[in-house]
Amino acid sequence: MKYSYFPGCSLEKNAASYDVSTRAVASRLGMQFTEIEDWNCCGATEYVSLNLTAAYSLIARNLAQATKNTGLDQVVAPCSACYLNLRKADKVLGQDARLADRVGKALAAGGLSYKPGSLHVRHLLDVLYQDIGLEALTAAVTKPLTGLRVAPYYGCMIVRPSFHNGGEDPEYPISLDKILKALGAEVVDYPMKAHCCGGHMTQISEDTGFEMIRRLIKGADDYQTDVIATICPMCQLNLDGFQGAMNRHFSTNYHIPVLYFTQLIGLAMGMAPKDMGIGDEIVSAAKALTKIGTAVEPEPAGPARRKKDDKSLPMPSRGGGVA
Amino acid sequence: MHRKSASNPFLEEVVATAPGGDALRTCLQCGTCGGSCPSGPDMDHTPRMLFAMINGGMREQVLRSNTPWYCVSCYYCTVRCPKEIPITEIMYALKRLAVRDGVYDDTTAPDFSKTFIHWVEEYGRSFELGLMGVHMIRHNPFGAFKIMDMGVGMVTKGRMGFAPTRIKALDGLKRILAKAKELEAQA
Amino acid sequence: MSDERFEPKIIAFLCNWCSYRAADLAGTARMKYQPNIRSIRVMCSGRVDPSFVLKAFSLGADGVMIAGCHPGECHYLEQNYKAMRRYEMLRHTLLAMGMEDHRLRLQWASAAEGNVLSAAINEMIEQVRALGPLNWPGLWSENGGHQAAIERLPHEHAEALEVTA
Amino acid sequence: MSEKVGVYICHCGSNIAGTVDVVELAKFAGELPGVTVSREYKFMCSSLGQELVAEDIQKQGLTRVVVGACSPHLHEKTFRRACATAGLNPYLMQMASLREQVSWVTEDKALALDKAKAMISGAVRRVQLQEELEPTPVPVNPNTLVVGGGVAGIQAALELADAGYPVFMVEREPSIGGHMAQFDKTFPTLDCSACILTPKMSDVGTHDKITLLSYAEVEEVTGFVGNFHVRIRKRARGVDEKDCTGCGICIEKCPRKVVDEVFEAGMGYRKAIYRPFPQAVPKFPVIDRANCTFYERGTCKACEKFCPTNAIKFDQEDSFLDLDIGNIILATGWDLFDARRLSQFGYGRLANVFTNLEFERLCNAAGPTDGKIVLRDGVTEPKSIALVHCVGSRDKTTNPQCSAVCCMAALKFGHLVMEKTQAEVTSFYIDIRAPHKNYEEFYDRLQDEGMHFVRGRVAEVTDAARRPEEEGKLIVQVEDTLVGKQRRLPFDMVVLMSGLQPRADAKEVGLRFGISCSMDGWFTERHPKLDPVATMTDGIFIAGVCQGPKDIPDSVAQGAAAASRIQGMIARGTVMIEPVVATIHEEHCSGCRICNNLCPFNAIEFLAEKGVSYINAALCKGCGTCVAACPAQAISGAHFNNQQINAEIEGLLYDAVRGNGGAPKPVAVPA
Repeated sequence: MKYSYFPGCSLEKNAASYDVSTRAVASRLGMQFTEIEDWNCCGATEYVSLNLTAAYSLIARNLAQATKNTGLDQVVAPCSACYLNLRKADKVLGQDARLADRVGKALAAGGLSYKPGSLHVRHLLDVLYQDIGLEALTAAVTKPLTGLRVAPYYGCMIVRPSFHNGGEDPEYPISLDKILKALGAEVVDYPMKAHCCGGHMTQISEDTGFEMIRRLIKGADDYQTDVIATICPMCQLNLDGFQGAMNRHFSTNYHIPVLYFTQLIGLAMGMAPKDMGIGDEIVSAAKALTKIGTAVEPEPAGPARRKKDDKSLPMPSRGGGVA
Repeated sequence: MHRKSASNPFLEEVVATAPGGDALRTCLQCGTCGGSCPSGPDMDHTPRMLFAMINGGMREQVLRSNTPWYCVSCYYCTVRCPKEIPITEIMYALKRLAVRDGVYDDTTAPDFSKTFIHWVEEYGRSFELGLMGVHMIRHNPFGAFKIMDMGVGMVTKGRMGFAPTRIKALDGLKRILAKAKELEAQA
Repeated sequence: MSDERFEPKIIAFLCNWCSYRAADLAGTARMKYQPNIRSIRVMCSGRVDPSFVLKAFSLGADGVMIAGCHPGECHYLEQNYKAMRRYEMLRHTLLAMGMEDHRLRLQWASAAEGNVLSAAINEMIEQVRALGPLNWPGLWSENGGHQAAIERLPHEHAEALEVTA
Repeated sequence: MSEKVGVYICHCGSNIAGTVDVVELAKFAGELPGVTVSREYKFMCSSLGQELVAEDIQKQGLTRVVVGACSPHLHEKTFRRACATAGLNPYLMQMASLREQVSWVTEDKALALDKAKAMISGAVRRVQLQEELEPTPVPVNPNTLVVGGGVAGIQAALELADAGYPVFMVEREPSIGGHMAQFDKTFPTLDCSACILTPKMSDVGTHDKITLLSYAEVEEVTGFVGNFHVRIRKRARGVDEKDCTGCGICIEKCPRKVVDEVFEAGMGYRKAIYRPFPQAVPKFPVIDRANCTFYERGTCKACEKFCPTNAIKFDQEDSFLDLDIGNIILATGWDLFDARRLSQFGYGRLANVFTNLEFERLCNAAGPTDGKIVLRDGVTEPKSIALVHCVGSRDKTTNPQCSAVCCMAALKFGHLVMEKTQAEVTSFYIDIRAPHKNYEEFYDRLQDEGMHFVRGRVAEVTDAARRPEEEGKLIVQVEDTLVGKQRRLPFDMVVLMSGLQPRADAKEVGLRFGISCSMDGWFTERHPKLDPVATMTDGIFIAGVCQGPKDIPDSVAQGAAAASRIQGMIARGTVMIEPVVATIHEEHCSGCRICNNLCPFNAIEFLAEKGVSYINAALCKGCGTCVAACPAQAISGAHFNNQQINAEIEGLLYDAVRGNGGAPKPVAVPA
């Protein structure tokens, strides 16, 4: 499977471990990534706050660049913000003729052009979940994460607004849960899995930013989480980088390492921790990772039989969707 | 099919500025947005209240509100809104109007956006260290101590560059953005 | 609307049970659509005799729409399938005779689909407006003359017979 | 042929006149060939408007009438009657839908007038070629089929039966009673739902005029008003209704317990052989084959062993019943919105989030907890309960409509909670809708009784605590819109007021009976204001929530209304059938038999001896497909013949430029 690859600024430096682990895992799973030539920043959520046309032109330049990878109409972005920006631009330019016209003229000024709809922008999680699939992933696992309690953390921008290709529930996504299960991890039914890390809030208002981080870390801690698995560099930066500052702000003492899901996939495939960029995290995952391999007693198969004196009312059937 | 409001040009301005903003006309003031917002408690008006104010034509108060600047783009309001109002987009639109007309009290957030974009426009890529450095010094010099360990960690672990990467076709990008701004100004 | 713009005249055959009621619904719901459509009520799309369509074109209609119930929802069980077959035959014949595509349209619309019908009407009007007035004799010669057309007919009909439901 | 045509343009108040220049239009019509009278009038459908037509027919000797007004589906009957009263054959009248197809859908007034002119000219051309027709009277079979045994269907059935007419009631479930049988109390009077419903149910069961077919479904409907033929599938109960005494021993002895997803809304258990509830009508149990040990493993047969009358029949098969029916009432009810679709409320994930239907069963003295309001653990009494309004209502992402009953049901719940427990109860609402008799008073009463109200649609229900006081609770996060602040309130129990939505199979059912659903899936009535129980298909009526969300009193009223409409038809004894049928002119028929296989109703037969085809008018439904197909044009479709339709085409294109690329040529007016 061949894809155009859009790393995004974060993966150059701050989230380099996400980049290396992504590339390693991808090649192991037989995916070919061709990096988009001379790509630029997607503008995050900042540019669109200042100038609509400029913001969309900035993004559209990347789409235009991507079309230079002839034959590749699938674009993969590991960063949720980049993914949403690219995906949204492609959609909005297809709908808003007036904006599309302005953006088209702007691109022309740089000798570029892009026809909305000609590319299919997807997030790495979605590609691994749908194109590779759980079977292939399970098959690739050599060193299952048995005993490691992992909280899947999706954040906002791949499940909302509902552009997600997998048609995931914007409130209660499950693809990452399933992937982590496939890796043999003990998946925490994490109620905060799709809540917000606060984005740039730490820079705008510490009270707000740190509170939003606290909710997520506490939520994970309440469920005895060993590791939080993220799919976005911004989320990782907030939960990992600011965890210490948050602890000081609320005089708490949480210590929950935050890894990229690709790092965990790599480990489960038997790749060396350092090749996965393990150790780059500020809150060290070393201690948690020692758990991998330690066996735990298997969960009882099927629901327990109903006792005579049991008065409890049956739970509603979970229906489709939820795992 | 809706009639443009003659009595409330501000409503029309907002609707025109936000892609899909027309849905704003159907707001039923249920508060799903205000209830969903993770930074809601720190906003001086909930989004719902802001929409009521837009409906009341209170341009100045709305643009000066910190509400849009506290939006973290989590899109919870957008997916939950029973009237399918693209609330996040409307927040972006309000920010653009406030910046364009220089009407905002809370200077931290707009400044952050500007600083961020400064690097992007000059190099084509963003630059955490520069961004956080400049921003911290401007707005929260003491805050730097709070996150010292992080900063150090980030640097020692090589997670933070000391100079942003410059893209090859930078002048091309600059031409694109210049043209874009020119067109935006006319729009 | 500017006076300069070409205002096509389109005849629509609406079946009594689905598409005419869709038009009623579009009205009750005040869904605006362009007024270039002029409708004729028939009991079923199966009633539409190809000669009606030819008559309309010959009298200066720029387009003709045949609207009926969705396949499988016909008030008369299956008569809209017959309409569909006639439409395919007729369409291919007209194409063969040099008429542009989009001037003849088959549209399914259930009684609940006022929105679908009005959208389809607007779309067709735009398409036909883009084509301009029907100039059949002109097209006849432009598009390769009748000899070529007649030679095309057999396989066009063969195609037409492979109806997709 | 020289006809005297009268044209009448209706203003419909401002509905038409507001967009179309009716005076100009009438003037235009007056100049059309054949038109002798042309008038515009404020309301043509008013008695004065109708008299206007009648008068002109008599005084001016009109031979044809054109009415430019609303859709013929609305008032064709009205104006045909007007003509008939004046002695003009009703089929010599033609309508042009100026309202639905012009004024309501067109913005540009000039273009609207153009379109209106074309439509009038089309009608004028057409009407001159229309022929006198006589509707054929057909007898109305006095049998009525009522589909659905909820309160609306029950009311309709009893009204008809008490009037002395035979009724067949078909119910999909093993017992009639519908949703109302699941409820504990009814708002605003708080009288016990079962106490007022079960007497009516047993009346249905024992009434000598009512044949009750429960655990059955309508498979096929053919025929037409007054003369439907209906095929009903009686699903195999596994119990012989002749022998069963309804003693219930089989149920007692059945070893297999299953979660009851239907009557107990998934809150309670029933046996594999069961009766939904004790007062079920009919009393006969059914075997749920999917969960019966015998059907799984071929052993057990406990029920059979203990049945005193050997009524258990494992080998029983579905049976079919063919009925002749005059009229049909659909009272198929509603489905509850699946709260799982809005996962922010945690239903199915958080144990103590309940739906309103589950809560009804909790409150119900005959329910799984004997009426005790407890948490999912079955023992703990909640100290605080949140009622979340508008779950799957007033929400474009799910159901846009207001479900009409939830606000009042929530108030009822509030009362029951305070009556049965010590719990505090809070309602989270967008607007409290209490529009009927004594409803607002009930709201006032609940405020007085101490129920709490927070104005705001709940954003999410979560178990993720932020502060110590939230630990172990369900937290309702909401904007208190009257304060303008976000609040998080901890509760022990959350009840989601799930909305009403159309039956999942409403579309297929509608199709089977030849009626349509609106865009949101409710059955479409003939007129939203003036004919809410009839449908576009004669002889098919609708009652209850299947037509749109409504409460019990409204459903009962609609059931009764549908019944009285039918009583009228039965009393009259005959209905007039449209004479719109096809006929073959033998002298032109070449006997090619192309038409023979075209007719899905087998109305066309080939007369071998004459070598021509023949159409049986009684079977012909008048679709006209054969007319269009006849290569010899030997078939003509009454009221839609080629000449009439061609004339209409000419009329509609009176102002068209011929597509010859040459100069405009006026269309020749038929002499």
